[in-house]
Amino acid sequence: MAPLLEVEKIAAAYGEVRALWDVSFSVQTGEIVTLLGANGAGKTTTMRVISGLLRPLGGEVRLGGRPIHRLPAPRIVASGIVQIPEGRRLWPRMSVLENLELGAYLPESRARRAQTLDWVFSLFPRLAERRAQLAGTLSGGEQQMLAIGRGLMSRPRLLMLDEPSLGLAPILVREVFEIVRKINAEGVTVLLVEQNVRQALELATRGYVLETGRITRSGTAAELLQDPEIKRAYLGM
Amino acid sequence: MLTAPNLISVGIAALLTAGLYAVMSYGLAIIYGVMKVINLSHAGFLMLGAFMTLVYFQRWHLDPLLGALLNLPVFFAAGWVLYAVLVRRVMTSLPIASLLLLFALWLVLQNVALAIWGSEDQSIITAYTYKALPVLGFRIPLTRLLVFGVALATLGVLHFVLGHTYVGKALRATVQDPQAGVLVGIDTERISAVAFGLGTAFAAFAGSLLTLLFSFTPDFGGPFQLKSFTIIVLGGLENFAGVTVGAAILSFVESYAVLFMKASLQNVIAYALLVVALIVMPGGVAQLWTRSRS
Amino acid sequence: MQRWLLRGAALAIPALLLTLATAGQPATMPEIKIGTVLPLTGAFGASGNYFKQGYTMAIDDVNKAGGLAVGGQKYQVSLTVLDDGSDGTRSRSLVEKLVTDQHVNFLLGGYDTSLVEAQEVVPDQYKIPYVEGGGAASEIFKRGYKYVFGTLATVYDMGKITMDFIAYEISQGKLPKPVSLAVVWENTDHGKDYINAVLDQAKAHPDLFKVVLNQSFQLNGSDFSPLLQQVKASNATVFLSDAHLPDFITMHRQYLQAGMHHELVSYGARGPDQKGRQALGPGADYLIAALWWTPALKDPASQLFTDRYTKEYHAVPDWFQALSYDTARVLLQAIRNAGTLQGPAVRDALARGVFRNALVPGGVIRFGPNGQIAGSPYVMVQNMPGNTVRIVWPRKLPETRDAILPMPRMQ
Amino acid sequence: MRALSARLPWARGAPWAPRASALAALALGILLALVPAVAPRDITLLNLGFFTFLYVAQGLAWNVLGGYAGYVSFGYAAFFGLGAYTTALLWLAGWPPLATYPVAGIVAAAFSLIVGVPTLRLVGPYFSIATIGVGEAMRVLMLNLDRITGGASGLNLPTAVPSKTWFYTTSLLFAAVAFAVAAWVRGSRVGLGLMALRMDLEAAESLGVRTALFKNVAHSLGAFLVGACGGLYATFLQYVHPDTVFSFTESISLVLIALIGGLGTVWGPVLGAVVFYAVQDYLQTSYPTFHLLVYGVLLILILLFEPKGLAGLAERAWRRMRGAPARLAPAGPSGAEPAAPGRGGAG
Amino acid sequence: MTAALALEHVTKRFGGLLAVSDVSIEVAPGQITGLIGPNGAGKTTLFRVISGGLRPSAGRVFFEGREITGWSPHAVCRLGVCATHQIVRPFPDLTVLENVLVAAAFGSGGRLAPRSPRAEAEEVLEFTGLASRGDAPAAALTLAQRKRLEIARALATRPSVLLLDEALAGLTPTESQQAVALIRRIRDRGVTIVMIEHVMRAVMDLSDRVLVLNYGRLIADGPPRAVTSDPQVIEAYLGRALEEA
Repeated sequence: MAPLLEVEKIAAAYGEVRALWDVSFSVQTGEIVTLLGANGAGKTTTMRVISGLLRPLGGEVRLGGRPIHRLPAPRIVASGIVQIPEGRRLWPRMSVLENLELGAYLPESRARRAQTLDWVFSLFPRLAERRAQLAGTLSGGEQQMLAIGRGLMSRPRLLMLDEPSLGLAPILVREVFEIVRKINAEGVTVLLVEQNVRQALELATRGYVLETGRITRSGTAAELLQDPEIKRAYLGM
Repeated sequence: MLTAPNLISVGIAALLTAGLYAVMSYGLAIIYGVMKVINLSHAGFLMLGAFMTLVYFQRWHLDPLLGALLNLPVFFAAGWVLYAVLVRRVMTSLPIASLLLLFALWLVLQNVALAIWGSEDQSIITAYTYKALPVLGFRIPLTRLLVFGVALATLGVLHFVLGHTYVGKALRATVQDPQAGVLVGIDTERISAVAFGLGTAFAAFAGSLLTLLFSFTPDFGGPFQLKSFTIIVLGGLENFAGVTVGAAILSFVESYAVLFMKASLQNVIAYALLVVALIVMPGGVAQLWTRSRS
Repeated sequence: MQRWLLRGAALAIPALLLTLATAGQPATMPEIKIGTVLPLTGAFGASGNYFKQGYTMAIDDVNKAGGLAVGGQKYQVSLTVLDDGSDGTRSRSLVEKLVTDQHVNFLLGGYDTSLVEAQEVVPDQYKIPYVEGGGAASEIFKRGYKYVFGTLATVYDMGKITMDFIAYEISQGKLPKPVSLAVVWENTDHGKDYINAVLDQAKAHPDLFKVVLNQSFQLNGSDFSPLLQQVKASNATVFLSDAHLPDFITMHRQYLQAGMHHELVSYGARGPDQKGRQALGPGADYLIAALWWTPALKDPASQLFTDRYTKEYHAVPDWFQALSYDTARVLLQAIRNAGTLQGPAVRDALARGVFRNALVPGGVIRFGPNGQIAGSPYVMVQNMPGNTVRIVWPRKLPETRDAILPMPRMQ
Repeated sequence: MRALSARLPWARGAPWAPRASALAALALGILLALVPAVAPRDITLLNLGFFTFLYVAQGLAWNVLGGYAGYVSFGYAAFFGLGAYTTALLWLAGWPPLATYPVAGIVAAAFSLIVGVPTLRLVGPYFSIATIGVGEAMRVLMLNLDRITGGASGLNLPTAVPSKTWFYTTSLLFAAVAFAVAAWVRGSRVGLGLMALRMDLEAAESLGVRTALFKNVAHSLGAFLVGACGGLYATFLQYVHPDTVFSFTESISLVLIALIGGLGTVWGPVLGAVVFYAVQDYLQTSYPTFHLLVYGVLLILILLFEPKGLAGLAERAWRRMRGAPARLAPAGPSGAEPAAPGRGGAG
Repeated sequence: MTAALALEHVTKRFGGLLAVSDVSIEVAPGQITGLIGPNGAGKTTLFRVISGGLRPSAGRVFFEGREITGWSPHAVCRLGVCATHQIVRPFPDLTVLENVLVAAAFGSGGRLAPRSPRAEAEEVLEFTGLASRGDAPAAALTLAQRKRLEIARALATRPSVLLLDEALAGLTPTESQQAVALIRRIRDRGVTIVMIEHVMRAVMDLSDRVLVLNYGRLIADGPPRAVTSDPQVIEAYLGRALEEA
């Protein structure tokens, strides 16, 4: 079976500044795959290429075998990929419910909105309680949940999470990861970018290490967890 | 002269004016919110809206209120087209470029109108132009009341559209964070077109309502545009609900201030409020009670 | 270094274009060039266009009659009209341009006091006679210019005549004695002249007049309701307002909408204007106005002009067209009288001349030593239902009738 | 202020370029100064020169803050008006006009500080909106200060005025001074600071640029020059009226001049003013009713097709002629390429 | 000896968020201090509090014994504390030389007495290896060159204290090594350096002392080896395993 997502030799740049050289990896249906790497290694850039926010200079991105790297961002969402951006980027002056509803903006997902909403509320009961509250007034953890919930509203096949643990207290990080696991169990494939290496690898099935715009290592989570190079890269030991 | 009934009737007049002010500023606020550009052609569309109302009125004896409604789709389309062929092209360059482009557009609109209708004062008289309703012992001009009512109704509709339709929500979302919009599949380019269309439509709509109260020429619109700036700045620029508050503040301050100063200084109030509001409360009046957000 | 050359070329090209564009076409028959700068656009655009009509009619008259005979030679008369967009700076520099670039022999004035004031420095510098019918503030004629002549009686006189009329009506028992007046005026020279006249008269006759409100407002205001609230609160019997056309329309509409009523309402020279009547409909009925001219004047010259104008433009003329027509005719007559195209000679002809057969009430135009029209040829009229007017003052004119006072309330 | 005036050897690549620019300006200036000698009676030409130079001077003055620092003001009419009225009042009090111009400049500059200190803290478009408010408020205020400004009557000034040649020459001198100031600022430390803060205010600040000070210096420098121009204008017109000298049209003219010519360049406002005034003059005479329409369309075309103005166009043409590829437009949000004539050839 | 830089109980709050919480540090002159911590730990906020971009909610900041709390950035810079930015922000339309010239002309606060700003700028370009690109517009530089330019600009202000915010992020290993060498040479000139860095190897190689920030708090302070073996640090970095939590 073809992998759900195949990234093949993509290269990208911001203006004249090259950010990705030659990145290839794949994600199988049902997996949680994590992209590891230091700041500036190109993790977010890779995500932006996949979600169509940044046009690659070369290479291909395929979803279920279909090339998507030339599609505009909204079409990529429609095809089943959603990115939960770093820093959540909610609409602070809109209610929780409105944020969620807009997650199902595309006509395809609009039709199933009520059902999806029930599902999201079952995953995040706290959001259900606060549905009328403005997103800007939620706590950090709640905001992260809302961001994930908003992403789920489009019923994605692939959920891309960019640093979901950023700025959250450890207990909340745990909670968020717990939910990611649950979402995955319900059939959503997950691509996770994390700084929190150990937790990411606890959660993921496989991982890739990105260094200065190139994939330098890959393996199962267990392999990477044992890899001394990972420790070296992160702690300089 | 500061008798109680006098103060009250000034208050009523101010309230009625506030409705008009709000309607005439909404278009500016929507365009600013989504595109972050001050629409200097706003006055042009106010004026053109008024002239189109005149055309409907003369050709088909269409009441200005109906003319206002007809203007909505007509100018929505016009705004959309203008966005697509003109405005879109400068949105990516300097902010000043879009500002000046819209200024140039105003110049063009003004002079096209001049070529078509000449510079004479035009006005529309309807059966109810001079009618008035007694309310609690105060005489309220029917046109003002109508304009106020229509303004309220439109604001209601607008709030409904912004709050309860997908396009409206997408529009608000784009105002707050366009990038996040892209991530859920909102086509920001299209939303910008919608915003420019809506902004234009509302300007023209307000222009139609103005014909019930004022005579107009191709030069008409300038002072209203400056007042609209003041209103949306007072309202907080990105806060649609703030527009109504801004309109009320300007209208009340203007109306009552004239009791204490030369009437010929009336416009200074709007200009001074504009500058002071920008400097002292860049977040608009709303920031006074939503300080908490950092 | 070449690119500095290039830049030089860039500088030169527009200048070159300009030269090419302004190279005049040679005339086949001797020509008298008359130039005028009018506000065809901008705040005074409408009135500016009326002035253009009046000037054009007068000049067409002589051209159709085979040209203007000056010193035994027939001349074709041409009129160059430039638009200043109601802007003073542009107005002034364009007038100078007419003289220095278009080489006009004579100048006709612009419209509105402020623009005339900007223009009037030019004529003396070049000794080009300048006749205007668009600025009536006395300030224009206080600067001692020798080549500037005005056919409009002062606004001060307008205020004074209005007060005379009110005094007469008091004497007839149609208005209470003393009568209380609410006066608002636009913050321009025009308005200042008006309020000064009203205040002077009120001071001279404290037994007749009591000014209970005196407020100025800004030209081209958009909303007069706060001002009108004050007028209402002043409980005056008579409401006087000196306003330009757009402000008059806006203000009186708001006045009527507010359900206000006074025994006598006058907007200075506004009221019988066709645009005003169209804009206000029955709302303009019974307004009193002081005018330099009205189509209701029954003298033959006025009647003839009204007919001709109506035929040509399919509209009833207002004082704008009549006064500009008169203004141009006075200038043409002075040229004829002088028998030469020399500026100083024509100036003297203007200063000395008595121009009969004019449209202004009384039919005679003569200039005082300061260049402004002598005497105060005004009529007071009252709008009547059915878009007609009635002359109500001065009493000596044969067509004068009694005014309907107090004004009936609008239905 | 000594530190500020420390001149920097600042051009690169082609060290002759600024010198060539200065030489060209000098040659042009001398050439233009000879015009009255050649055609002393051509009043049209002298007037055209007077107004064009007046606009050149003001465009250059506006460009110091608007172009170099990127703070687009729609309120310079306030400075122009204050300058005009200062000269008017002093002239009426018996001063010779020439002596009043520095005072006119100082009054305008002082006012620019009062307005600038609070408003220059606003960013980009907000500053622009605020200046519209300030400009219009000044106009209406002045209309109501009858005692000082003559209110809506304006002020009639002495009728004895200098000759057309005098006006032409003085105006040319003003333009020359403005050019020298603009070119000096651009090549000096001040200009460097202004351009840095335009491109990135925070970065400039963190590298030690006193941004608030520099913005105000640029603002008052521009105000001083525009105020002096207002004074000269009042002398020429012999009549000042608030609606005329404080008009929004005056404010917008300066923006248009800089924009047409090329924001932030030294030669841009020169070209811009020539085209602005000459084209306007031509259109006004040829199409009295349509000149503004034509003007609006022209403006839209410039904005759509040559956002860098005539200076950009000239530069492009020059490159094309030399066969060099046009430099990639910088992508950053600051956009406007400040390429001065002095550095274009080397790029 | 006075500390080059001293923070006393510095706290910075954004609305409800505590970005920096009661941090007290003294930095000795001439040292390289590494400031590490997970994303969002408050490192950059701390830098901005020092360099004047942000006024602390509480606490005081000293430079060579002089209080500089709440000074504006330009004043702090001219006094001798200069910060580079995590996201490089060269002036895009200026050339590389001009970029550095801005810093030399404005930021030096008179510390380059005998030299002209231009000479200083050229010297700095030479020192940072950018001399050959002096005439290139800054917009045309590669990321590595931009990072270098960012450092060059800061250096041209002749700082006593240099705050480097992720100067190595995004560089290839070779570029990274070059940058490390450059930073070392800067230290050798006597400049006190505080650097935020994620590239651990570089931090370990360069730093005389490492500070670790987590959730706005200082959780470790000491020589590199000691810090990296601190279990609290390992937990902050690699995260506690889920089941242990």
